[in-house]
Amino acid sequence: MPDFQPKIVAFVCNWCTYAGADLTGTSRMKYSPQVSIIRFPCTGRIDFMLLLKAFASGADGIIVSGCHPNDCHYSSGNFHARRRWIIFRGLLDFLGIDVRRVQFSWVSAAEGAKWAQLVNETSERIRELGPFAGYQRLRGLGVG
Amino acid sequence: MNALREKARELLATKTVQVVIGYAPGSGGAARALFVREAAQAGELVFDETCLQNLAAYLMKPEVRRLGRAALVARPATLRTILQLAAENQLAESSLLALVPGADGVLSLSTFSAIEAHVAAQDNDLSAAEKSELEKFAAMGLDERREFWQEQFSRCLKCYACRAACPLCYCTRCTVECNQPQWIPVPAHDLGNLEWNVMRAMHLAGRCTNCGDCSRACPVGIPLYLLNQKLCSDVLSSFNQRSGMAARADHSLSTFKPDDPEDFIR
Amino acid sequence: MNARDVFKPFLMRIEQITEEAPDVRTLRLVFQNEDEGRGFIFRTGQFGEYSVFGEGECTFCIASSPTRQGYIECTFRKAGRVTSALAALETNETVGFRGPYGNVFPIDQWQGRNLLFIAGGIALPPMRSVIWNVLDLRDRYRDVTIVYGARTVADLVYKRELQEWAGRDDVKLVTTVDPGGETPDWQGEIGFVPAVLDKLAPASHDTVAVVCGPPVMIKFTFPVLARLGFAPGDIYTTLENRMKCGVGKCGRCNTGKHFVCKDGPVFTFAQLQEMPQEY
Amino acid sequence: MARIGVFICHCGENISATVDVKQVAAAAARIPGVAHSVEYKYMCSDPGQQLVKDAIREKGLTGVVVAACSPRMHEPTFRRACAETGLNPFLCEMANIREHCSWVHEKGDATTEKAIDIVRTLVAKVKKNKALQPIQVPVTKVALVIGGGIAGIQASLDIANAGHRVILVEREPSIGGHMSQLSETFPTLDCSQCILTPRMVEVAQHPNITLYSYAELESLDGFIGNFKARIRRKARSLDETLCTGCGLCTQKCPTRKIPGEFDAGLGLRPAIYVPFPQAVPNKPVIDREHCTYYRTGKCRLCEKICPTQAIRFDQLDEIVEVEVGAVVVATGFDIKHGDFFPEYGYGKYPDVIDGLQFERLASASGPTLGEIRRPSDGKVPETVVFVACAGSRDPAKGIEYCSKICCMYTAKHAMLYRHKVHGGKPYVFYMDIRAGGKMYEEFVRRAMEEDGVQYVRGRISRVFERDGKLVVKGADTLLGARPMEIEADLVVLATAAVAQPGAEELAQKLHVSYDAHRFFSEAHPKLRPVETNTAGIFLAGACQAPKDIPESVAQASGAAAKVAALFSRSELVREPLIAVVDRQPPPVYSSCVGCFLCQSACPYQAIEKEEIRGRDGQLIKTVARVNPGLCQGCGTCVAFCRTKSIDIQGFSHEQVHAEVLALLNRGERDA
Amino acid sequence: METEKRSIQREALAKLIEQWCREGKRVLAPRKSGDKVDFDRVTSLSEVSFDHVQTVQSPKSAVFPRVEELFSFRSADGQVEVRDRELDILPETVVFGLRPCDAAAFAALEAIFNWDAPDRLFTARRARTTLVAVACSRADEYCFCTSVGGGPGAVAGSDILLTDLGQGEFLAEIASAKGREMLQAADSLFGPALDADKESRLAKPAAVFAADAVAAVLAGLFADTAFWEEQSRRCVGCGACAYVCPTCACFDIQDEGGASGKRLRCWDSCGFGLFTLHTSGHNPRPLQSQRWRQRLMHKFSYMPERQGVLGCVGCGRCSRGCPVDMNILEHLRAIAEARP
Repeated sequence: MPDFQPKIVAFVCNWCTYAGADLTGTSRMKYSPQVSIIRFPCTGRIDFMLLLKAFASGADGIIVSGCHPNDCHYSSGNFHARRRWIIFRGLLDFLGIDVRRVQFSWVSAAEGAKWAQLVNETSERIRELGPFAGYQRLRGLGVG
Repeated sequence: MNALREKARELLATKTVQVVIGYAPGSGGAARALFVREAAQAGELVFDETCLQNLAAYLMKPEVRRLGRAALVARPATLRTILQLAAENQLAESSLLALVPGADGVLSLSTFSAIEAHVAAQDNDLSAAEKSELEKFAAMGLDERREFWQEQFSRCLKCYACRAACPLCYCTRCTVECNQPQWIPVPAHDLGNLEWNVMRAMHLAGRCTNCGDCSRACPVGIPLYLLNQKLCSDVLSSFNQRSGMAARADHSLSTFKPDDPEDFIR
Repeated sequence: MNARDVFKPFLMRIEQITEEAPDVRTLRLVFQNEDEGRGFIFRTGQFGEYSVFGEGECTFCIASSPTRQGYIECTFRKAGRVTSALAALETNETVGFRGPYGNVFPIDQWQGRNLLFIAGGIALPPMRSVIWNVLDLRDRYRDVTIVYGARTVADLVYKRELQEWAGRDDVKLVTTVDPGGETPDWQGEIGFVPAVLDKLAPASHDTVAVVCGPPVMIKFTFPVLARLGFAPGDIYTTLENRMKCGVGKCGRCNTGKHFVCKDGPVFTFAQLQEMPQEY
Repeated sequence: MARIGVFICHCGENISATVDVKQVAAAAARIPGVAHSVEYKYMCSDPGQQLVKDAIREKGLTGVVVAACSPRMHEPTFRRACAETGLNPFLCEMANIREHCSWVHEKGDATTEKAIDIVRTLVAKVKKNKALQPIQVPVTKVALVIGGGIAGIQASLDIANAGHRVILVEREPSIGGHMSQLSETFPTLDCSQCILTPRMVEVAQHPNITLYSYAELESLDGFIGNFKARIRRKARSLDETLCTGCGLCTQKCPTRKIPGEFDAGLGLRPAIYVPFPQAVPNKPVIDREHCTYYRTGKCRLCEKICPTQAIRFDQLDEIVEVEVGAVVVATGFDIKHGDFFPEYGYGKYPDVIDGLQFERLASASGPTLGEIRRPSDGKVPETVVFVACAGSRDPAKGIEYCSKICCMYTAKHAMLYRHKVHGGKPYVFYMDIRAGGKMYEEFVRRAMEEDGVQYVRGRISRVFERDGKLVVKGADTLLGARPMEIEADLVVLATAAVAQPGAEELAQKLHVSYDAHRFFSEAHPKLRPVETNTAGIFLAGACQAPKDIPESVAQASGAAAKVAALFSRSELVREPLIAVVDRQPPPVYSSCVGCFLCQSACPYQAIEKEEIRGRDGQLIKTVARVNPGLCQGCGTCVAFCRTKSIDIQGFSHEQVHAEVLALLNRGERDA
Repeated sequence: METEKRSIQREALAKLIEQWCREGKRVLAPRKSGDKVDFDRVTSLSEVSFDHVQTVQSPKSAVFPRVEELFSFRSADGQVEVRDRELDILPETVVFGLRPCDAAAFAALEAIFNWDAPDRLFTARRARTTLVAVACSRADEYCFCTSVGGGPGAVAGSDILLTDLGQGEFLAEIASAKGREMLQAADSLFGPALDADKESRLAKPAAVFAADAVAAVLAGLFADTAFWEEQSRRCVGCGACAYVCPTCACFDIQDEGGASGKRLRCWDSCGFGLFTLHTSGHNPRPLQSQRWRQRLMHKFSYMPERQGVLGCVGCGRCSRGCPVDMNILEHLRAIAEARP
């Protein structure tokens, strides 16, 4: 599907990945414009419900990114997030929801290049997977 | 069974407890919960393989709490539920004792530490059959799993019987009842049903003691136990933790280890 | 003929927004379709379902008097999803309205009698409709007394109208705030409504009392009125049970066999004494 | 009634070169709730800010979105501009269309579309923003310093000299800590007590310092600026106000053969004692465990002899409550003792000793008055084997880390031995020499080259006794792992530096976190090394990790500087971006069910239990409450709350939910 | 209308279903899936289960779906356009194989939805729905239709009632104009009336209580808190009973899809704790015992008095579906026996 431009939402923490993405900008590295960022104080703040909401609202892919282990501005928010995602991923997979559509990563404030690469690779993968039609169909109501 | 009745009589006669929550024969050959408040009524108590309900759910009901101290006839999962509820600050040690019917009489566990010791000695693993069912699921293709659950969830009525039967769903305001923002659609349509069931499973991860009451409660027969067993199994394999093993906080999802697995994180 | 769906709201334009108190505001609504407006008749005491499209419906009484034609008003406190959305709307935006529903204050029967209105907090709106209704027909009634209390001075709603009533010599207005809720320049009473009422001791002879307020206020006001000699049949109130449909179907508002949405919301104390305590 | 203003910045050409800003402005104007939408060359310039301010005033804006650079750059700028007009600064958000858009994408429709998406997202957010007030926390300008070793002393003096009151709590009868036990210090070999005791006296005499020796922290509640500490002053069995420190009692005490803690068990002390002659305070304490009177009910000799009648046998522990604004934890370290090294015969052979014991042997004030004599028979050892890394860097022993100070003090010990025993043969078994530090490498080299200390690279496997000698078996790994056997008279183990035995308990009292080895955790390993995760509690010295004296002192001064900075204002002003727990009027009170999963998730121990009681005092429910002094606003608790009862200001459920929907619902009207 | 008696063979029945499908009708019938039987869309007789006692869910969703769009709306620049549901596209539906009790339940739904202001969507769906019931040859311990005025072979409510006479033969009783229309459209598939003993083919559930006796007792039982607490102690407050009930019709109204979305009606239950919760936090029915009382009172006291129809048809689904065995029959018997 060459014309397909996926919608990807990135949930990122303010201190590492948001700053890392800022660095991508200041370094003028280019990446795919299909990804937009929503800023959170910490990955620990990111409720799994928001990921569901993103898919339900038509996201084809999701990036969740924060500070590397031990680098969390709040010391352990990312560790809590990591546990949450371990369980959440397992559950989605069990339900037959393709977890390749959710990319988790640690991108530090210094990793501007990693951010660009992550976005490009994720966009490419989502583009290959195509629109998340299976999930988006759920939005239509089963009104008999 | 006689030992159980005898014990119930004694506990009520000595006013050690004000109510014994146990099982009585119910409709359709199944057992049902019985609240024995008079020693004379203790003869109605039974305990056999039909007695499946996790009676700990009643410990969270204000109407039952008002009756006073309770003796609860407990199955293995019930004991773990009691500990999990205690770890979540929901139960006072003085509010209950657990009665565990066994081959040689009835064990009366009146402290959390006694329950902990008992639970530590019992088999808390998923059964071989449960494990192999999970393995069967893991072996299925992604689409096959999706179709399976889509069909299951399409039947969900959002009657919340799973939630009502679950002793750990004691929240007085469930996420599904939060509407600012509206996290989960109220109507029982496909999206609402999926989000409801994912949310419930996530909220039980690391807390569910695999009593199976959600599945038994579901009027349309959705195998909710599969979700919970999957998460129990993941919590164990990823964090080496089990819910309901101790009456103090040891929550697998609000704690962490620096070296938790992260092979999926780039 | 394809009858109008009972669930289909009239489209209303917000003509005016009045800030009444913190988080409390009044919307003046006019029918977008003039024909619908012309055919619309309501009487005091009735309520409606107001909706913000995309957020849902909520139930309020019609706070304006039927004597003031061409618009209806509602007053609400921003609390839940719908009221928050309602509070976010601007003039000229659209809200939905279904109604009028429910029974009415029998003001025709009250002709020639004294009227005592007792209200607390955000429960003044249903009372405001009936107060303006009788004031607009002032010569049909004898003494009109209004006792109104709120938690704090800021929480008093309809401040401009309170001033107007206070300035009229054919209305006796007593306002009060809860202890601690007064401001340094507060001229009114300080105390809870039942206590103030007790002190005021209005004559019960040939007087109709209308009481609107939170359940706890109502609970303590009835005994005071009884002591003052009011007959249960002469005490009116409105019940505010939760509703969804407003037309006797959704199953929410029942108190016993009574549909608050159909048989109410206006009940006399005499009726309430016969009804189960489910409100 | 949202009236949002959107201000789109060209940033010169930084944004407008790739984003069609006019189109963005036009699209923003169409978003429901947007009352004003303009673009401008440099929004952050004075005229740009004026544009924002004027629009707020003229259009009565209720919220502002500045679409420009990263909020990390100019959010404070624009929030300040809003505040100047009277608009609450937290009703201003920035849409990052530069770093996250114009700079990273090529010019084109997709880039402009994305800029519009970002603006729409932030407009949706700002509509749900609430006016927030900064949190003001009063600060009690008194510091509590726990631990009276060199780190605690330094921190106390620095804070006191900055003009603030200090309460110094020391567990032992005297301050001084491990440093007071040392003989000389590396790399200068100056006398430890000579440099320490003046500082100790300064503490005792400083008008701003209240010293509670022989005291321990009982509990600590509260939060930054507002802690309440309860301190247990253990019964000295003595009225300190009467005692003159004349020392008569300690001389006359009949119970004299108690191994002294100060001499690391090598010397003896009486039951009523002052740990060492230069102790501060110089007041004795009765060791009730050994005192004849306490054991038998008879004696009371000290009482009889005391010229000021200061002895108080019936004295009880006393609890002192103090209010402090900051806490410096300087509880130091311990070393591994006892049966931790059975293979080295430690504890079995009296002549296998640890480094601290050697310090006492080498100290002029020690049990041997500074002569190196071995404990068993008082003989001057002819051969001494020093074993570095005894326990440290040994995963098998459960101590993976390097104790950091041993290389240096072992070199010092070997040198001191050579200086005192001229014909003595010192051997040092080591794994690596870690001598990073000013003059450190030179110091070790001096030991090897000038003092003839024999360094052998290798681990020793065993120490056993043979014919009155300690046979040290090891291998020299530099010489092809050649097995070695040395017959020694004294073996000195540089045992691992470990956390104090009570560290865990103390950490729990303080609500600070600690690592796997029970050393206290700093807030950030690089950038916040003296802070803990609990605001207002700072770390100094070896309680955080093994450290030498200069490092401990430096960290102590660092902690003191942090405290002084905190005390520089009488009120602490913090951004209100913190979590709050739902509260409602009765009968609901709060939607919180009190499961307290949030409590175990909070990195800052900011979540407290609040008991809600009815008018009759009956407990209605126990619910969570966020302590605004402790919360740092990470929001981890928010994501855990099943009832959505905790929310975080600035990143609330409604805000982020609205952002997600707005971002994805391109072209649709958001509700 | 006089009931007309005809017969139909199993093969003809199969053809009849096929014919309905060809006519574009939606045919809902009991279908077995796992160990449960429930209504589902079918296209052939072979999919239909006959040997079950009762389905898990009732057929009420044919006229009262668990989620239904009331209307849709579009918003732009503060202006809203409301679009009615198009009634013409609602499907013509045949509910086949429902039990006589289920057929009787439609009268109760009718009473709830149309006792006062007519409900447009319900009415439209009901008009497009034909009920072809199958009489019960078996009953179980949960069935009590005979206590509430029904019976395993009762015709009332059905458009056509079939009774299995064995050997692939069914008695067909045509009981309404709709039924007659259906017959006329496929007259050749029906045979003449048979001289068969219908009664002998029917289950014989015993009448356990008299509904009017229950109503009489309930009238004085409201305030007996202890009685209701005792009855409801086991109840966990879910909505299973209401959702499987053929007459329960409490609903909620919800908007979805943002400002250009839909207003939906969806099932709700008086058993839920938050059902009656006021915004202020006040709850008229805070206790499960009060909610249980409401459920029974509504069906057996308020509905007969206000709408002139009993709110229960004795299908027993709530008892079968209850996770904690709140057997309604037992409780009704206890009520009937509570007072003279």
